[in-house]
Amino acid sequence: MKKTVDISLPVGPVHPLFKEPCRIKCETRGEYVLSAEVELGYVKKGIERIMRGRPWQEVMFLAERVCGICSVIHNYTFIEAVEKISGIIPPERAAYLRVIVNELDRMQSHLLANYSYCYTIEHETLAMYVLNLRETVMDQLELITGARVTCAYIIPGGVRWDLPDDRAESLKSALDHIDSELTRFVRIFETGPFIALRSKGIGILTKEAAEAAYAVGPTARASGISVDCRSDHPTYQALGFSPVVRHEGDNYARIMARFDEVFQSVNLIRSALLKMQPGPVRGGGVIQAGSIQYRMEAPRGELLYDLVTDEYGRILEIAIQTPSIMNIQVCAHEMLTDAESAADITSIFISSDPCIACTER
Amino acid sequence: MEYLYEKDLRRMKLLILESRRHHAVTIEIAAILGIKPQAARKILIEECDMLLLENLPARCDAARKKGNEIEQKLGIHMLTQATHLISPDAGQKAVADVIEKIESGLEKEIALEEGRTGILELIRS
Amino acid sequence: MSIIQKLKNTIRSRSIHVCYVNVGSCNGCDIEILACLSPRYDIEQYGIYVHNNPREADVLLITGAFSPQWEDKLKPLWEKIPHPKVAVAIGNCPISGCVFNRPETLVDPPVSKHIPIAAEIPGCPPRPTEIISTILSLAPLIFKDYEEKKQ
Amino acid sequence: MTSIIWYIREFLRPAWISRFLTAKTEPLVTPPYFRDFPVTTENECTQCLACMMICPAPEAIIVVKREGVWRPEITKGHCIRCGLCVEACPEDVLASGRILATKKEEKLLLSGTYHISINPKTCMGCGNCSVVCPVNREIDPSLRSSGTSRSNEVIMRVDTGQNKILHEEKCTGCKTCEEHCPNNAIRVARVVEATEGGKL
Repeated sequence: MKKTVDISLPVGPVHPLFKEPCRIKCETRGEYVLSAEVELGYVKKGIERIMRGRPWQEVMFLAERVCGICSVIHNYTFIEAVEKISGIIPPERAAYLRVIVNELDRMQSHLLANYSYCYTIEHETLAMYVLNLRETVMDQLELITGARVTCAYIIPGGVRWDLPDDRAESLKSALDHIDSELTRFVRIFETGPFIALRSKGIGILTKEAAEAAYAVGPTARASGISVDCRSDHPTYQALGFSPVVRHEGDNYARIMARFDEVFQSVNLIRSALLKMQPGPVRGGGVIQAGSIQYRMEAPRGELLYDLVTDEYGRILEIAIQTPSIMNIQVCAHEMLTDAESAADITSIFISSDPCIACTER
Repeated sequence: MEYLYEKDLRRMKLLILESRRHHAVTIEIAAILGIKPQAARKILIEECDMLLLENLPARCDAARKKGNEIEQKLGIHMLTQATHLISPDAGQKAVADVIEKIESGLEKEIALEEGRTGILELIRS
Repeated sequence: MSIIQKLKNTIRSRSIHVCYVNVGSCNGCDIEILACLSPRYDIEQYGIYVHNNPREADVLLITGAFSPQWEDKLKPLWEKIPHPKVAVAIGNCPISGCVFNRPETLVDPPVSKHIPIAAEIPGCPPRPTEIISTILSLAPLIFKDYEEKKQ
Repeated sequence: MTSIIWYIREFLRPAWISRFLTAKTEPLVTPPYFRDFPVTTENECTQCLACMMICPAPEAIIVVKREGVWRPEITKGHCIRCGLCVEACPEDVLASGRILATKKEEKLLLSGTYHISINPKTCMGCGNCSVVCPVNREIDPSLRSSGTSRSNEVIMRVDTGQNKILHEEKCTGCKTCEEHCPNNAIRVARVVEATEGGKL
């Protein structure tokens, strides 16, 4: 009898389908994946080390550059954490503006993740549709904040500037456009037979494994765990938020959960625009000493900032726990194990929306 | 197994463990095993891959509250589920041993201490 | 100049293969390069193809400050690109290290210490329009009359 | 057959051929509201160093004297285009995108106070910070040539092997000292408050 040779299959660090460098080492028998290991360290910048001893104006920008894709939420979480320490309450209009910018950022991040997935399973048409729709969101983000990616819109005590009515109107019409277009794309995704072949029943993550590895965000919500830090946030509670949960736990569920969350974000922005009353957007206030652990929901899941400040508002100690850490770990150690084909390695990996820059900081 | 482009990852793993939350977890695991934090760090660097090390605080958060009193005192779920230092079967066996010793009349503290030594042997072997 | 050279110049200016490598960026520049692919900016209408295989590329786009893992990897990657080749630094990180270039950092900018950089696009991150216009203006200049320059 | 002829005729139209060969998306434009690198306006710089104080990127902005006038200079490749310097400048010397117009309209203000702290364990009294401090050099011009100061009016001065803070309130928060300290012993805390509508 011919002996089956076990092959160790490395993918990366530079791979056509990855936006970022990382190295997946898969132990395979034929096409069947026995186990996988991810090697990191390609984008380790030591952000937490740099942040120590710096005032908020510098740490705010460093926090934003933990991850370029979900930059707004890092800014948002850091600022709300230091605000909680010093007891600063932002004006109501500023709170709603923060939600609007954050949800726009979530939309572009989810659309980018779904673009990557569609591109990975070689459905390039849908991928380009989704990527072009993302540009509409980016335009709105630029219109409100003045920059496409690293917006630096949220500062302690409020936001940088107001959203005048003409820009709000343009935002509303863009939301209508996104709503109608995305409904079409989601129908393409749902009914595509080849998409179903590459997505349904592949890369299954069970609820138990997700709980043990502390999976978060759309990855966990697609496996039937209803966790979303937004339901604890007062502004989101005022907007009537409830998380999107699916139960299949495969690639398809994760992508659909993200599409559903984009629709949810559209509705959240609409209701925030309705509820917003004219008023000030900056309340002032200085950062004081204290320590806090603050959690918020990033596009990829729960984001934790654990920080200590001194009496002049400098950051003494900081630890950032980003959602990608948990999601990539559960992806590499649970989903990739027992993948039927080597071609599914990349699609499973991309479906968990990995962000290596977040993971390593 | 030998890989091409393979590098010594120990320095990078140490950089991961330097972080504030990782430092707290290392001390906690050291306390569970009854050894110095430096020794615990060495065990973690040798046994875990980079991704597991990054995810250590979150996994420990999930595992910390699990299990009954004996399991919590031994930190079995921290060692099996969170860090994969010992296999789940070996962990259950260690717990069963300790419970047996307590039932056979040994004092609880001493039994726990013996269990801890047994687990450390298991990890080091 | 021979007629073949002229033909080569014309073809080269309409067919630029691009490979990008992230040597420790925050992803911000990477997604701006990705946005260039979208039908809005449509980088392919100018004949620029993103390949991500260094052996097929003419232009290497570098994002990110230089992280320690790349010390032994970037140079071989650069050597794998066939001539004529050119490297473009995208964003502040490969130029100066951006906000990461502080005491206690792990990165080692600028990237020009390790491989020759032909052009720099400042910005954190640069807009897709800036990236496209730089590649478009740079590539024909570099690749023009390559064979004659070599002699 | 007729359809083939129709197709050939359709594709031989000059308009179709020219569109086929020159298909391009709309020209690439940068919108006017984009926060680009700050540019200087007509207004006169008073060398308050507020821009250097707020700037989060190392070596991105520096206020220098050129041909007898102080001007802020932006270094491309270091500037991250955050626009905070435009907001912080009290004299509206800098402009970027529509930040300056918004700032005037909504009366946005970033104002700060500064605190210098020196770690006595790591400070070795080299005096780099006292020499490079722009305010020190303004107060005591002899620093430029001799490198030592006798004046009691300076912000800080090396005294008996340790750097001593004399006048913390004169600090403008430019953090030049931080960048030049070989041991990272000196830290400038900038307590910045963001306000709106001109009230503090």
